[in-house]
Amino acid sequence: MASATHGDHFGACPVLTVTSLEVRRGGIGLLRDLSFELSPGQTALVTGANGSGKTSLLRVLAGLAVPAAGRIDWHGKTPHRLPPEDRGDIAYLGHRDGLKRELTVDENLRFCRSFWKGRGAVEPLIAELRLEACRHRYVRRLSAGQRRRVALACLRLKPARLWLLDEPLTNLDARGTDVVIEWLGRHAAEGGVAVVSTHRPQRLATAASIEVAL
Amino acid sequence: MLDVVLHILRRDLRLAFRRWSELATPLIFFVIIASLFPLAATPDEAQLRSIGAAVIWMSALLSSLLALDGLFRADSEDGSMEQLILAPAPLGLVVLAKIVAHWAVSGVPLLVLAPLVAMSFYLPLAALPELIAALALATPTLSVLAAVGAALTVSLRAGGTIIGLLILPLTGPVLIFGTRATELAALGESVAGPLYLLASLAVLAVSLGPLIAAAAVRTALE
Amino acid sequence: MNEILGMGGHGPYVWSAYGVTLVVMVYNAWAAYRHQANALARLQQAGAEQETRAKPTVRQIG
Amino acid sequence: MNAVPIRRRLWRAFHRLGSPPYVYRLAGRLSPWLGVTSCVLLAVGAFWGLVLAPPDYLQGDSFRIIYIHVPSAYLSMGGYVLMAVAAAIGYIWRMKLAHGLAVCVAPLGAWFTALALVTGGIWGKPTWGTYWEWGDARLMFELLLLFLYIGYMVLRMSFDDREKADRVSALLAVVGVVNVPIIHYSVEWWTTLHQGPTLIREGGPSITMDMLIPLLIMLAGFSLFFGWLLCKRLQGEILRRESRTRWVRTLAAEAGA
Repeated sequence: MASATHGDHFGACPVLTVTSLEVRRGGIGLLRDLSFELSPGQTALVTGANGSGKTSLLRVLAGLAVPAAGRIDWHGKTPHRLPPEDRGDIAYLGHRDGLKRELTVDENLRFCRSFWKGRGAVEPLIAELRLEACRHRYVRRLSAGQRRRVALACLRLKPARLWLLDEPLTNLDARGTDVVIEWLGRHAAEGGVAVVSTHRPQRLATAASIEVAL
Repeated sequence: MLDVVLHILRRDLRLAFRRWSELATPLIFFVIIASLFPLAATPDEAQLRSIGAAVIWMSALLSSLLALDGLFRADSEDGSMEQLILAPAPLGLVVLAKIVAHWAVSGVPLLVLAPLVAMSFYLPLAALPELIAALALATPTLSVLAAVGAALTVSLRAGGTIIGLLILPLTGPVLIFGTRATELAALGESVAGPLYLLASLAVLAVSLGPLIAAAAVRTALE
Repeated sequence: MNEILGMGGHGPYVWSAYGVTLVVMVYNAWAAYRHQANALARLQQAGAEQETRAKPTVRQIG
Repeated sequence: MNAVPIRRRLWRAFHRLGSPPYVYRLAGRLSPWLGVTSCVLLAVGAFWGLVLAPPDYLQGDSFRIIYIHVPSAYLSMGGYVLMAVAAAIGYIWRMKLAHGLAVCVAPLGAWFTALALVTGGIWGKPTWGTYWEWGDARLMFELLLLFLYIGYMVLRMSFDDREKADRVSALLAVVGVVNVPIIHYSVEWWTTLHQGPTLIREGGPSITMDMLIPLLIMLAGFSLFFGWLLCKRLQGEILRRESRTRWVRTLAAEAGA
């Protein structure tokens, strides 16, 4: 599905530009002088050893944290100063799934969809991720892989054009990984932008346009 | 804007009732503290009546502090707090909704329990409506203060232990006006003064508190 | 002289109050100086380690 | 059109206050002056208050404790407000130096609050017969203020990342400073209810002029002393926070040589 000219047919004007970004965490400089830009339809793959700042970079891009120096520009705005109505545009999936353990899969998905004013129906997602069996089970009873898939379903429910995925493939089996790759392709095809950090770059290389090695 | 509050409210209330044991602990804590006082003091009626107001209000204060200790910690541990911070809704409103949900399950039951405990402290029946009114005005302030404490310590391992140290000095005014209202009620005098003061504290807390708590959560989880 | 010391019978209270104040002030002055001296001392032996973090590289794959 | 330079000069002055080396040198230059004048003022004030000023007709000489109790009470409250303002500036404009100032004010403020409590307690003995008079609104307020200081310092110490410690404790300082007037008046309101011994109201029986002058001198002496210690602590804090910068390493080298 990946094609070399993936990003071009959306017009090359970049929507996400990162210029000379510096990220510090806990007083330690993690990341220095990082610049890249992504146009609609492009996906960046963030690779690097543990502690190289992959997670911190994604949290800064999401607006959860503030960079020590440099600028991030998403459609002319800075993520950590986005007004609430624009925040639906960025979807962040961290190491933790962001699901309430005492709610069932269904309840979690419905809450995510209504709270994020999302689009798309819940039913096809549940079918696609083969979650029908555990749909009414409490999230705390699911396996890590199933929880990851529910978190990915939440991601799809959000109307976000920018996906920030922190190692989405953890705990996923082969089938789950294929779904992630397929979704990334579809997201890019729809003109979405994604920044994905991973320890297995070769699995996701097909879906990526640029690689950011920290 | 209101749907944001409703979604969070519905979700948090559903969560609270799913773990009802966590819900009941602060209320039982309230009754236990109140009933330990006679053991510590004397069973004598006159003395208990004189310290009754203080006992009720101290127990209410400590139980509401305990009830909101884990308000943000549960969400920050499973990652849903990050999603709430990034959600397309003002974080202050989200935090207010969470405080209202937790107040409903910890503050409101106090309005039922406190009169029962007050009666056991020989408070005259006529004074109970005023006690309920005073508690109804004071518990929001206590919930907001406890929420600010919970937000400040959300990312700390031993966060729960220092909430008391941070927040109890700030509950002084509520304690003063609350006990005064109950004493005046016991004497049958008009309770308007302290009630107005409690109401003004509640308005200040409910308007500023969620903003500070939201900033604290965002900063602590940065 | 001794009626000044006596302080009209309140001597012990007045002098203990002033004594405590003096002690607290002197301690704080010493603590402030030590606070700065410590910072300087710690700087000298801990030649602050330089962070040499490689510059990230961005390359095309797509 | 000289309005523009003044505004620009003010802005540049404020801006320069943000640069650590400038503030470090400024504190260095100020502290000897503050130190000397505060000691002189304290000596003169103490001598005047203890010896020259007339005893109070009601309480006799125990009244002289006012010359150290009132200044430390003022510093305890002023210190908290200064700490909260510095922390708020640090939080809003992300100025590390403002957080540094807040860190230095906290222990000093706490010490002077404790001092106000102790001197207030000692003063209470000859006048009310007990070291701790619950009915005294001022002592009660100072006690709660001490808890606020301790709460701020404990919260700050429980974070290992300094930047997060700065920002979260800044919010607590803001919450605290909003509550300080509320606590002050509710405690005042509380004491009028319970009719504690009202022999000493704020400032006591009408202070005659020759009692007021030593009090003002002591107030000035205490404040300058506070400023002096603040400069010293701020210098230490700047060195600790800027330990990686070049100007600090050259400074350390010079000091070491």
